[in-house]
Amino acid sequence: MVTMIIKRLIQLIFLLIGITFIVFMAMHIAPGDPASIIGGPTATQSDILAIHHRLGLDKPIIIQYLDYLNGILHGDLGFSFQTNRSVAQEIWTRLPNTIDLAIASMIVAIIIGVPAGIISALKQNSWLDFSSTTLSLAGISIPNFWLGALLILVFAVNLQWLPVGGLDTPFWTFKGFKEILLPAITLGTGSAAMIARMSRSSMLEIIRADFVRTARAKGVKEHMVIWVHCLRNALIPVVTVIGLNFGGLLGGTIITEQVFAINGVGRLMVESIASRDFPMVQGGVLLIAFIFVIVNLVVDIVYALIDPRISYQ
Amino acid sequence: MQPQTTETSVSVKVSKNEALTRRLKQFFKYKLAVIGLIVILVQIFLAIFANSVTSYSPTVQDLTHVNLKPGSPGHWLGTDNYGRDMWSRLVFGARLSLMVGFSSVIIGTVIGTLLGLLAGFYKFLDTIIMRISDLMFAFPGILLAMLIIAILGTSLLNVVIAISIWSIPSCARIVRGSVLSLKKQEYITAMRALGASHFRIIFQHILPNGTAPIIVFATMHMGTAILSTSALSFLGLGAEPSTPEWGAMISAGQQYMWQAPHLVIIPGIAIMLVVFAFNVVGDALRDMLDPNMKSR
Amino acid sequence: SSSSEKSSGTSEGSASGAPQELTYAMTSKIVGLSPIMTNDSVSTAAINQIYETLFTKDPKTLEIKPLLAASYDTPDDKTWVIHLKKNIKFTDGTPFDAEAVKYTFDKLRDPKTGAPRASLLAPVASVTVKDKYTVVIKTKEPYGAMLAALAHENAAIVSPTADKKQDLMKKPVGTGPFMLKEWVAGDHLTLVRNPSYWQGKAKLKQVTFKVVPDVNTAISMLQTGQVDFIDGIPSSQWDRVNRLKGIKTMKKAGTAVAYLGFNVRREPMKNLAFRQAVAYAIDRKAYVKQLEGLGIQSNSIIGPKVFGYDKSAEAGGYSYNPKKAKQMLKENGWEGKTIEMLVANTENYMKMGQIVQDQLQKVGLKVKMDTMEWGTFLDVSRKGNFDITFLSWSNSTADGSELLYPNLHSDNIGSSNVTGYNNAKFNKLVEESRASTDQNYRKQKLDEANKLAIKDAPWVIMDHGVVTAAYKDSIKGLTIDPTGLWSLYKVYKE
Amino acid sequence: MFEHILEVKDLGIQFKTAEGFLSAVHGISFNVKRGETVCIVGESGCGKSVSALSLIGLLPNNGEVYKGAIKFQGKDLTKLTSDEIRKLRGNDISMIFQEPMTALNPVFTIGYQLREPLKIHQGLNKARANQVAIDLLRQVGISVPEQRMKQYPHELSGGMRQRVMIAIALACNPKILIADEPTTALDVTIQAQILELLNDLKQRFETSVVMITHDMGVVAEVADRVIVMYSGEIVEQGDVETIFNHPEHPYTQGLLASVPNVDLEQDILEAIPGTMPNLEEQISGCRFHPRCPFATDKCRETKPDIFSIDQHDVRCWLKEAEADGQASRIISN
Amino acid sequence: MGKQVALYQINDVKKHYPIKSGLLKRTKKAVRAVNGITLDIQENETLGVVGESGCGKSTLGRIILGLEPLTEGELIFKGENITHYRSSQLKPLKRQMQMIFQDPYASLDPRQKIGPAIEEGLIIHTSLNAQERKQKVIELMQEVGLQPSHYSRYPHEFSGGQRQRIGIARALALNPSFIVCDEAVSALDVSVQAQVINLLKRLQQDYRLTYLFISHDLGVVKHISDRVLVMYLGNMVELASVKDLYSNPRHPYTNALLSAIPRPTVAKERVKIKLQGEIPSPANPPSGCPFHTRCPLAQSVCSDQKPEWRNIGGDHFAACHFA
Ligand SMILES: Nc1ncnc2c1ncn2[C@@H]1O[C@H](COP(=O)(O)OP(=O)(O)OP(=O)(O)O)[C@@H](O)[C@H]1O
Ligand SMILES: Nc1ncnc2c1ncn2[C@@H]1O[C@H](COP(=O)(O)OP(=O)(O)OP(=O)(O)O)[C@@H](O)[C@H]1O
Ligand SMILES: [Mg+2]
Ligand SMILES: [Mg+2]
Repeated sequence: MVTMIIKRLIQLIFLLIGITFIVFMAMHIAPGDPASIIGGPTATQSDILAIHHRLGLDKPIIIQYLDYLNGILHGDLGFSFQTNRSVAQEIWTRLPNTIDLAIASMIVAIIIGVPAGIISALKQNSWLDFSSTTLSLAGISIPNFWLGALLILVFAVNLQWLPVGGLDTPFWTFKGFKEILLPAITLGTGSAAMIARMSRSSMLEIIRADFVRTARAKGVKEHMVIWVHCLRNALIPVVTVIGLNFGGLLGGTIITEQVFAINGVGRLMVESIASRDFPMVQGGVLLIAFIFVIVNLVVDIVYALIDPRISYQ
Repeated sequence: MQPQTTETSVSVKVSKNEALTRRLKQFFKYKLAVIGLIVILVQIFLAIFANSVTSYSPTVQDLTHVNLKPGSPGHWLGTDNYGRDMWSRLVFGARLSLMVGFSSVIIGTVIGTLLGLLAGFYKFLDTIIMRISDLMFAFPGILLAMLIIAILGTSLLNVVIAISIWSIPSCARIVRGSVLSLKKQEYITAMRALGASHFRIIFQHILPNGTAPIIVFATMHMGTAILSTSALSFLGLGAEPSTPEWGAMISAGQQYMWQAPHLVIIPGIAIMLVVFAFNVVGDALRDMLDPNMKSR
Repeated sequence: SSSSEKSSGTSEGSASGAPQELTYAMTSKIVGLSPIMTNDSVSTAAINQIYETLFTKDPKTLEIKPLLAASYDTPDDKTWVIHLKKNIKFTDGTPFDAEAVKYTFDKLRDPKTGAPRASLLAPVASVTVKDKYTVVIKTKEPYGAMLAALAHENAAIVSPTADKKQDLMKKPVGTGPFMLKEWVAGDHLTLVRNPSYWQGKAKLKQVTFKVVPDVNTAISMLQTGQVDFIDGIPSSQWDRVNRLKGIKTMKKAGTAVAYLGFNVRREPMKNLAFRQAVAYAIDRKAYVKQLEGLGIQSNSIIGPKVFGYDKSAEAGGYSYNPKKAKQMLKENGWEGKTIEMLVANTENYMKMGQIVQDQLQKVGLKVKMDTMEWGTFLDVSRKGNFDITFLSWSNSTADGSELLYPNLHSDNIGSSNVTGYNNAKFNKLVEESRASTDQNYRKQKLDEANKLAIKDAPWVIMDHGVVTAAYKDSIKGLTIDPTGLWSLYKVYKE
Repeated sequence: MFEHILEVKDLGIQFKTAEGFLSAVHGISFNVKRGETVCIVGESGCGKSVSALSLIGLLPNNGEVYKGAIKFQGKDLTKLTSDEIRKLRGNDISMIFQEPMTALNPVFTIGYQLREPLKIHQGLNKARANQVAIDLLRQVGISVPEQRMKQYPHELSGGMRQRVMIAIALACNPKILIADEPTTALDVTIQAQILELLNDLKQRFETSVVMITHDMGVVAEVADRVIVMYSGEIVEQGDVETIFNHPEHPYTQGLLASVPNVDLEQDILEAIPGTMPNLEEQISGCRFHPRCPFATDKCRETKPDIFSIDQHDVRCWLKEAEADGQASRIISN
Repeated sequence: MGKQVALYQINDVKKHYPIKSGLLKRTKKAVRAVNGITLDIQENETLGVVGESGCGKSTLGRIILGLEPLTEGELIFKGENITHYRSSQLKPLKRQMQMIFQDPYASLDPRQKIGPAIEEGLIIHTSLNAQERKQKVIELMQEVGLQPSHYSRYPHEFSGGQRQRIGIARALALNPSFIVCDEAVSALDVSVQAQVINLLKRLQQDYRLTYLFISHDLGVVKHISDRVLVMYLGNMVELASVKDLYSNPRHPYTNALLSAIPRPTVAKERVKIKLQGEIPSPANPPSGCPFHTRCPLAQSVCSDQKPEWRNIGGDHFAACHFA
């Protein structure tokens, strides 16, 4: 497993270099010029040329890329075209919010999804199954902005239990918990639905397994049979989905961040794409890729913890 | 010898018919699935006969009758913020949205499944395919879509391509996971003992046994795909904004969420119905494909 | 001024001492706080509280009056001698003087700076310090809009000492009523009042600018009290905001103009008849009605709140007449022709696009609508790859020549003049309006140019903008000028 | 207390299938005494495993007991609540399942799975349960049990897994042990060891054993009594000597004749011609008649009663005469 | 048997599986599943293979069929060295060699009906048309005692014994010349077992088939085999003609095995040789003779020196210092 981890980390380096190249080229090839955005509609041709020069965009693209790569190898992600701040710093201030949000919504998704899936598997084709299925499907078909707005209307505006938006405290504090609850539910429902469906399907397979019968034959209490003997086995495919969704959540926080006025990386990325802030986009993608790969690595390690049969050559 | 053969082949045929009716019976046991199937058929019907079931064009505006609530005379589902008939837009929208959903699910699932099968089966392809999929995954979806559309241009077709590409890595990963465990099964060894080609093993034996997660993925993805068009229209990357398409309708209706909530709710419900229908049919399908479940 | 603060502190209703703090929600992040390096409205809103310009517009009359300047003379039409107020200090303690003005303007003009609004001072030939409190600006040719340019926020004066030492984008130093306390990039910006402001301390102790990208959320926050003040309310939300309890709204005519522009370099947009037909085909009244009153219907390019407007211009345009439009199209064989409409994908442009598309189709044209994201749109529109498009111009100087010159003068084809309109007579009128410093003469020339362009129809005016704001009814003293700017200096909470 | 620790009366089991209800066991009755070993033999698919599962209340979801009673120490198991029967399982009644490979939970250690019944039924703490568990492993012939406790099922060979299953079943010294082909995956030397262990238990704790097996050698070795099943019915039961030395039912006779004998030279094994009928097949008369060399018209038309000869019940018309002469006829339903 | 040409030669074949242990799953040792087997299988003979569970019988079978890459050794089929053949090269050979798998349920695709499952080999290797194939399949099913109506049922709808017969039919479909029968009849009750064994014997006579017959059931092995190989812990311990072996076992392990066979007759007290101790782990085999830890006759030489594999007369081979 150590070799597996080392191997994956080495692959990660190549992956990241590949990503810098693709993002760099794509951003430069895609239409839209950072200078004309910075200049705005009023900018004259000479204004734009001056901005180009200031940003170093007048150099040949290969030189620009090599400069960028060189910077990265020295741990320097460059400076934002827009704000002139260091890219690393800009991302760093927003990253905790996004990670908090992703983790909190993953927790929500798991808390809702796993039990819902299991219950609907246990009561297959009963009304409980029907309603859990229907609810999870509703969960995946409700657009995030709509759900978010609805939650705001009910819990923040009418009941005034929770704040409308903003996130500036870590989510494990009470204030932070209150702040993150609605966004986490908004973002988590989609994954909860996916997790519920996966749990249901894998649970359906597991409860027919022979070892479940063995557990019953030992006189194990029914709830222990389900929550101990079945769950751990059923969790294996669910963990994959959780890993996939977590990656998706990192990139998918945008709308939630927008609706709940959370200053996160997702929003930063969209803003940066819109303003063609190349260094910011490159840095952000690099970071998201990095986290994503690490999350997947963790998922693979968790696999091995859940399922002793899994080994990595 | 001769008469015996014909006899047996007849009996086999009969049992085939029996199997068919038995299958239909099982299918109808899944009441939800029946409802789902009806929903899909109705939507397809509406999509095909959109012209005959509507009395307004889905694109012609009437600025004197905007944001009419559902139940208004002449417009039973109301009108949107340009006075276009919601019912017409919904029905014509079914064409595009179902098309977008279907095609991106099919493209994404077929390619994803293929890559997943290869990655799971051939060790030497595994690292390559999985790292490439990591790479695609690591890109935020919207950026990926923006890049694709920036390179290919704005059109509904490109939206389909973007959404499909977006879904390939997840599908590949899910399929690969099940292939990894399936390929160790004894019956796969048995197939090798028979001298079956890799192609045969992969497509005749591994694939059919790995369908359950693929079905779950594909049916769930149907909804995600249609909703993604909404996210893309939000960025101006979808069809023309006047085109009736559910995702675009939702994103356009967002601004009127408070004033005229039906602009979001109606297409939202339509998407939900589709997702629901495909999922319950998928569930039934999954159960039907599982020989162990047949007797249940 | 300190007495007024006391009185507001003890005034009825706030005996508990309503904290003199205010939170403003904005839809996008502040990019930076250097007036030289930024050019977006959100950053400008904050910069406006921190820095000051030599001249300023009266929020009501839009008349230009001195602010940091004490007075000015124009010994000849290429020379501006500006006398500065004395005893004003930047918040870093350095004095405001002629050196600072020279430094600021030179930095803004320097191509090495790459300032987005360098063109503001493009006509300037040199800036010299005459004495500690007098600067002399020489222009290349007569520049009538000089005062308007100097009243522009991007020409605000920065502290040279601070600029040499630090990045003003992050750590601003100006002479304004507020100064930076804390800034969490992308999330919020907190300003506190400048204790030694030369006009006396502001009443608000602290002001927070919070990023709330979603308007729905911002309104909900206004409702729950997390936010005190929002502006630029979209028409789709206007109704909702007005129905909220404890919230006041404000609406007034602004200087912005939204238009449909023809690419006059292409067939058939080259033809006046075609442009007229399109103008006839568009029911702008219906469009403005869609805006819930947040727009003013007009045929004039120069809007009512902009210098150079004359009521008589309204008569010159082409008002809604679909029959005539149809007929003209038929006569010229343009019926059934497909035209490419380029639309940026923001709410208001999409609305214009969809309505115009439908209306043009009703008179017999086919319209292919290309929507694109703003960054791409800017590139594509500048390259002239369209038949018709929509744009708007928020005229922050409120001066007609600052509208006509960048947008319709042939000098700017390839950059801000996206339609490619090139009319020698029009060019001359605009140049004359810019060259003179005689305001009456300028007004007359602008009116002539305006009427000429209206007739020639490179643009079809969709509407003239309205500025809006919504705030808690405990907020007093807030005014917004037609360019959309506001100052929090006199604002207080009850 | 009771002479018979287990009494099965007219037990019928059916499955709900797509085609409707399918009866797999049509009414079987037998008793098990304290300390007795009963072996069930019969053609594959005749309902042995299903009957065994019903004894412990673990039929597959679609299966149910539709008639009859299973009395354990006088209590009818079919009438107990699920919690009451749970308390018996693994404690008083335990079972070794037919497929040892899949019967252990792959994600828990052997130790965990062994300690579980001890904790549940005897309330032992972890350390104590551990000791008992190690002891059990040693008893079923697993070396270095301390180390095995920490291993996962996939790390053990098939034979070892089967022995772990046996150890789990024996953990709480059950009153009755149901063993469904417990030694099929084992070689004869280990098999002998296990059989000896069962024998030992029987001696020490008076454990009753119901064992299902195909191996007539094993039957001969361990059984006190033998039950022969055919197509969902008991066709013959009696003590082991009688069954082996004087089989009365033609099916039992055929079965014994098919056993390859190590001690004899045979060229061709004698097999019963034909195959067992499907469950859904309606057969009039005796279910064995299509394959029976002695079938009469009566056999084809009427279901045979059970006749008792010596120590020995047989369901066959051919024995009617003998039985009439000798002993009672048990009227079957 | 004498001087026949060997159909299949196996030269010093070894198969080691690496095992990973500990939290970090590092490769520490290897399971020596098969540890040096040299064997000639003659045409038309039945070679029985017996031994304890886990001694490498199935692994040997898989190696012979090329289903498992070997660690060491040589495989020669009909004079052709096939050790390093790629799967495409092996394909024509697979038609001649078949295997009946130990676990019939696991070796059937749960989603394939049994008719098509049996047919599969015919599709791969023959050019018969659908009609002919189906006819052949139905003949085969009848031969092994399945009914034609079973054609379109799924494997789970059969009992253990029926599944095993499906596996047998599948292996026979291609008329192979060599079949590895891995516990081919163990799940069958004795009467069906008898039917199947009779079938296998008849086919052998009719088509000159060769069997490698792996089983735990020494009675069956005795009945069907010509020669018997006894394995212990991946090693060969004894090989002789069936008569010789059963009447005159020379290796102590063989002796213990034979004495432990349960006899299907009641009330005959026999002396069983009880083996002491546990089977050693194949990952950690004992030094010297692998059996010495449990051998009742073990001496010090046994733990020091690995006994040689030698002919102790009349084609009777054994690996014991004292045989
Ligand atoms: N879940 C089920 N649904 C339907 N039929 C079933 C089910 N389980 C078993 N059966 C049927 O019940 C009959 C008895 O099965 P059982 O498993 O008891 O056989 P068995 O005597 O144990 O056979 P073997 O010796 O092969 O294990 C078989 O014909 C089988 O097909
Ligand atoms: N894929 C594998 N990975 C690791 N070890 C294995 C693998 N397959 C088999 N083994 C080990 O190799 C040894 C021999 O296994 P094999 O299946 O050949 O035994 P066998 O003689 O057929 O036993 P049985 O009679 O129980 O079927 C065993 O110790 C087994 O645990
Ligand atoms: Mg059974
Ligand atoms: Mg084996």
